[in-house]
Amino acid sequence: MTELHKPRPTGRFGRAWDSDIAYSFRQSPVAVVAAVVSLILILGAVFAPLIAPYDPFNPASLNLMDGFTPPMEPNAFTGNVYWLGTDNQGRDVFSTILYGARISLFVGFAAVLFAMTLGITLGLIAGYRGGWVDSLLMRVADVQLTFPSILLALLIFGVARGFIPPAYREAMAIWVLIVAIGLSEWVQYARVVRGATMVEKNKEYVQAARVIGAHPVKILLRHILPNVMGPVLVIATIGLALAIIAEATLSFLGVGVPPTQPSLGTLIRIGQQYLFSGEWWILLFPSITLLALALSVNLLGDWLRDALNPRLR
Amino acid sequence: MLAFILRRVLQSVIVMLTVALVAFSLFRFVGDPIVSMLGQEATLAERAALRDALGLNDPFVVQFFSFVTRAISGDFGISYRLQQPVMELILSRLPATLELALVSGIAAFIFGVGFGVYTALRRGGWLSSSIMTVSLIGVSLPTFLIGVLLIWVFAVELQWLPSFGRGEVVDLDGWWRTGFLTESGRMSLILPAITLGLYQMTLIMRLVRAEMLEVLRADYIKFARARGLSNRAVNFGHALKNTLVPVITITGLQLGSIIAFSIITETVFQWPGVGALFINSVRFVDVPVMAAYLMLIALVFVVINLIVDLLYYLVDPRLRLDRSAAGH
Amino acid sequence: MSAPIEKPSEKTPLLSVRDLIVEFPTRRGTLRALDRVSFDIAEGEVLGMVGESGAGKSLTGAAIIGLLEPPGRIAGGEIWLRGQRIDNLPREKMRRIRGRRIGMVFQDPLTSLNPLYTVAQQLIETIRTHMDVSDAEARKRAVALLDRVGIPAAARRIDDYPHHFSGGMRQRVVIALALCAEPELVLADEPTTALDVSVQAQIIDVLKEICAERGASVMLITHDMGVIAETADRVAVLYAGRVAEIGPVRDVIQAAEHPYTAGLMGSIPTLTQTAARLTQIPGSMPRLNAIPRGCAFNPRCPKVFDRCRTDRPELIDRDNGRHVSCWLYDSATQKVAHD
Amino acid sequence: MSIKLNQTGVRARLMLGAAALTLAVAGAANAETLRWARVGDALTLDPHSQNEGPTHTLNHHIYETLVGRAVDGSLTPRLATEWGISEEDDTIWVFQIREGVTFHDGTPMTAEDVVFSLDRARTPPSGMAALHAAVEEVTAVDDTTVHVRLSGPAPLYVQNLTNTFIMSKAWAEENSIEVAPNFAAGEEAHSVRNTNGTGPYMLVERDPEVRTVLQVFDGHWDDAPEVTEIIYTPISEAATRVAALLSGEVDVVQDVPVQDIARLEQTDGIKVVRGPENRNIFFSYDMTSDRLATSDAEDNPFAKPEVREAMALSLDRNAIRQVVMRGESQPSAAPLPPFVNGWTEELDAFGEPDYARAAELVAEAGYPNGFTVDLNCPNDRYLNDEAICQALVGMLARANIRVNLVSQTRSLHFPLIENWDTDFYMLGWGVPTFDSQYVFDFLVHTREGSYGSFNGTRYSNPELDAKIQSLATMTDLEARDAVIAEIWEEVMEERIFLNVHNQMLAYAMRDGITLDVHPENQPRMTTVTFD
Repeated sequence: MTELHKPRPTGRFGRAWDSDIAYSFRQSPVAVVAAVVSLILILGAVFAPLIAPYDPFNPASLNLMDGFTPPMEPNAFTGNVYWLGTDNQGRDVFSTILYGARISLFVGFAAVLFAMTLGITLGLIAGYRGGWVDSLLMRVADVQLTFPSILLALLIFGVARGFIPPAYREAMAIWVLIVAIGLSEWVQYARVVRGATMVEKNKEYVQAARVIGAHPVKILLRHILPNVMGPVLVIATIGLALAIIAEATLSFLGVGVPPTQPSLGTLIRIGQQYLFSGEWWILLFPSITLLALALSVNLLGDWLRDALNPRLR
Repeated sequence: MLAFILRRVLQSVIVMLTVALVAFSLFRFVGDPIVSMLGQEATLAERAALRDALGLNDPFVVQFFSFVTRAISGDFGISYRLQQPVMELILSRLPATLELALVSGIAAFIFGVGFGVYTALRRGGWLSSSIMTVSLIGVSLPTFLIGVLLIWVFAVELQWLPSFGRGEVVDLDGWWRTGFLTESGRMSLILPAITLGLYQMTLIMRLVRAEMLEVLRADYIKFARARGLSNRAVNFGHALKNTLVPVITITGLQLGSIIAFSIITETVFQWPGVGALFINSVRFVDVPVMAAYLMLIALVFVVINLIVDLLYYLVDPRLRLDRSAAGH
Repeated sequence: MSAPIEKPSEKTPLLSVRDLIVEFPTRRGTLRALDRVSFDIAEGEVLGMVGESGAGKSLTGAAIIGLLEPPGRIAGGEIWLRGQRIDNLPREKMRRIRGRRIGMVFQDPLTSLNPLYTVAQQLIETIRTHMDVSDAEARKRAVALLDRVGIPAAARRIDDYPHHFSGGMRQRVVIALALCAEPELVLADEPTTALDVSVQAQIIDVLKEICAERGASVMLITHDMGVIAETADRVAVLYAGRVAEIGPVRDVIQAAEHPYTAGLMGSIPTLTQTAARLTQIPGSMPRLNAIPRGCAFNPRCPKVFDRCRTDRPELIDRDNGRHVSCWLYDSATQKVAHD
Repeated sequence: MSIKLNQTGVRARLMLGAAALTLAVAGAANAETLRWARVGDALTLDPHSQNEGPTHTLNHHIYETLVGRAVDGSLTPRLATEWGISEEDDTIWVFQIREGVTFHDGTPMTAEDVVFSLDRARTPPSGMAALHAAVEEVTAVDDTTVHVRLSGPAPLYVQNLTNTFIMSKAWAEENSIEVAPNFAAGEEAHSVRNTNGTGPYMLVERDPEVRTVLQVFDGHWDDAPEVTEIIYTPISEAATRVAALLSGEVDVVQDVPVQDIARLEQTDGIKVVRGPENRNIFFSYDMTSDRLATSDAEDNPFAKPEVREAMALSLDRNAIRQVVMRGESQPSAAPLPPFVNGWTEELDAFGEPDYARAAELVAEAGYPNGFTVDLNCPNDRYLNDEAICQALVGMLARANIRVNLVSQTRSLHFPLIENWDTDFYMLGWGVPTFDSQYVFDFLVHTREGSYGSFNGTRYSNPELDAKIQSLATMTDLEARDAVIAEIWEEVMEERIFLNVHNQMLAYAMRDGITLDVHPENQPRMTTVTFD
């Protein structure tokens, strides 16, 4: 035909760069900005110990008299200057945000991973086995979907408090949080995976694999799972943002990570107390960070959803 | 049909019992009500006596059995904290929560469907992109912060709207106090309703958009266009109606979460509903109220599920066949 | 020497497509899915349109009825409906033509009907969109039409939902819907492909009869030569977005002129195997982004020669009412061959 | 109506609405409505069911006690005009009952009602029973004289009466509430939402945790208060509470967050009054067990005097006051407010922090690398409780004591102390009797019987216990004060408490209102005056 065809790039990176998904990404300024923001925040969180000027999680390094220092102004007592000011404990807000984002992201990623593992496993089982196993799992999923997630998280927290000895409660708090948030999110994955599994399992290649006696687990992992990773990835992205916000909400209700190692949500809960008293920076900067993080992850999820849906291209 | 209803009722009973069991076993871990109930001067013997009187020393099974048997007759005991019958307490707070949930739910649904349809039909337009992005703010900030910010802007700085409570309420027949009939009641609803509804609106909007995009590519939509039906008829008569089937299910199921999220909204706005009652009860370890609240949520779940099923049944003729076939 | 060109009919054709070009802009450049497609459909005529998947049959239909899916667009050419140019009409005017003057039948009756509306609702809505009749009148017409397309107890069943009907019955409903506003032209895009073999012939018969009754022309899109042979007056063969050959159906089947058509005819007796591959010719149809220079068919053509690889053949009007785009029939080529 | 309509929009309308209501109900020419908000509601309106601050605060407006407590902590006559220990028998307290007092239902109050009320208050399950544990018998000698006979001499018994309300015997009998409501009864007592007191206000509307409306009682014996109507609203969220005042939706706010005091003071039309509260905030620890459950130390570090001294040296009370409390606290070393009997300036004296010396002491105690321990802290009970704990964590870290902070809601926190499930905890303590004995009884005495229920330290000193017990019956107040001083000396020597500060109270209100801070955080709206 009369068209000019650009030469196909070579090399792994070149091919990745040239793929449809990468192209759609480059074409979407929103996605690019969102990705850059997320990346900066994630890198900042991961490398917080290297970037942060202070270690806000080390109580010995804190001087209470540094508390409530406004941004870029010297503290009235100590004369110390902090970029984004300090909070009520004299913690450098900038450093605390980095470390807090680390906690929030950890909780978010771990909760998503947990929900994903659980959801995919149950979805595969339900879809592949069918019958009463399927009915049971989906009924549980229905109940779970209606039972409000915060309430569920509160209850799980209550249970955990009963089972975990007091000495370990603080250390376990973050894991309890992860399980609580994860448990309230698994249903979506399970539904998507179950649906896809039911479609795929009747396809010829799966039937063929069955006939030659391939182990069901192998069939599920090798053949069916790759087919559902697209939608799962989309749910996971949005789920990450959701989990980060859920963690913040729970901290408002008084369940969550210890205040000596605050997450972004805990920082906002603390900063919220200073909305009227004039220490705006304690609330503003963590809120902006959380908003930027959740918003950009959500936008990425949006873009991914559209980009992975072949019918919308 | 009868078999279907019976099956649903049976399932509902099982769900309620499960919730009761789970909830009840949890209460042993939420704290010790005795400390809150007795003052600091109470002696250890007094504490033990009260614990005994409340049956807190009975075996778990005994406590649970007595709870369930009494709950069946609507008797959830008396609040440890407010010393009122729990049932009466919850019923007196329920109107506030239901009015709030209703208003925010309806607003969320109307705006969610409206924006969802718009953004689906104008995919790629700058306005729909903006709506999509801005709406995300609703799910990218914790609810409590949104509430506090709204109070700050609209109650403190602008002084347009009240910051707390329900305003003047009007008592209807003594069993339902409504805030709809007074101006202060309606004004008081605005901020909490926005706070509570924002998240749901975003959810519904995205759901509608996704479903609508899906439906717009369906063959019957193409066929409708090929028959020369007007855009209006195609988009709203055909596409929207089909979109709404799954949307109704999911938003219906979300109603439960509206009521749960009202815990936060009600706390922030001092809204006198069951959510605030619950969270105060948790702090005080007011076990009877907590138990009744969870049972209420379970009941709401069961009822909503039933309603959603019936709605589905009304909207989607295909189910009528399946269901009636299943019933024979 | 060729005989002087003789038009099959002196009348203006009902539909006239001239040099239609449909393009899809993509990130790697623009794909040309239809390339200068031209054909006519006469009043009351059934034109079969055949070709492999991706040859551009359905796109042609979509372009005519003005429902190309974005980003696809008409990049050139003209479409005339009874002397009125319709490819550049404003959206609203085009909408009034759809259903009223051009009806369309889709492939899959299971998905063509909105499951949430009764058959009556969908029929009446369509009739009343185009005709100024009362609800009752529209309903009367709808019942009559359903009866005509072979729905038993139409008056009662009209209030049923689509899912109450079998596949074959649903396709009858679809036909009724396509015809309910009495269009002059019906585009039937693979109307039987999704149906059970046992009912395919009935549906084709119904479609053909009812169109004949009303004097509507039909453009029957299919990859099934068997159906064409039984139904169509003339046939157009598409290959890679271009018309390879057009002619009266008997002539084309019995003596295909284009080498591609000749190969295609091998797939006629395939009532049982509708998705048959064109096995007679080695290779497969090129992708849209890799259409070779010259004749699109040249890499597979058993009779290929130099010119086929460099120049694209235009439709050559053969004197027998047939058109073929192949250098074999170019006067220059033939002259050379004679010399 | 004299409510200032200095705001526009909703606020004006809201206030008009409230004012109109007032007019309709009171019909008085000079009706003054006061809209009053605080963090939580009274748990019940029953006068004896709960011994709890907010409950008493509201009930003080509806019911009255025999003696009142003035803002300076002194006792004032209320339903009793005079009181004293009987000259014949030092185990008997004599009360002269005020004449001409009527209940809200119009019936006159008699000595019989007083006897009935005191009996009701001392009978379990009344929440006030502990305060009247020593009472053997209450009798009406004549229409205006009541005798309370105790098990022994009780020179300070009258101090226990400031929150014991007098109710109508006839009304109680009529409504079957002769005893204070029992939680286990399974039904609501009439007195939970209905009242019949002698107080300055009558109950008009009661919607627990939502709204309570009180109307001035015309038949009250005392001078009529300026406030004729009280609308009482609990607002649990601090930010919302402050917002409600800033937006003009309430007139008086209790429980003002310390960080908002400065801002409120600077706001036009709003003022803040403050004063000391009868409540101390301190840390305490298990100094007796062989090992700590949450520590990595092989023994019990808190058992070692060096460690306790090191902790005292690490606590920077002034920094906590300055930063955490925004200047709104009185740093102090002993767990008793200055207006409590037994307080001396020396007791409350403390030095500057010395982290180097503190770390040395920890090393000397046998922990060259320090040790770890959990600190249990409530996060919804005291002013900035969690933030104070956090600050302590930082300070102790400098002395090489690595503290893991466990902060949780009060219903989970306090059982830990009650059940000895904590090694190291925060506690706040008020002294409603205004006497040191109260502190000793609950916090210092070995835990046994009615003693030591909040002694989470496991500290047990029989010698000290004997002294503490002797206080209850000593009538020679001078000798008694000497014993108190001895006990304090020992307690401070042993460093049983790591005291932080006395809490300060702040009430914020719109300009034009005068209301003094009450040391027990029980403001009386009868004392409100308008400019």
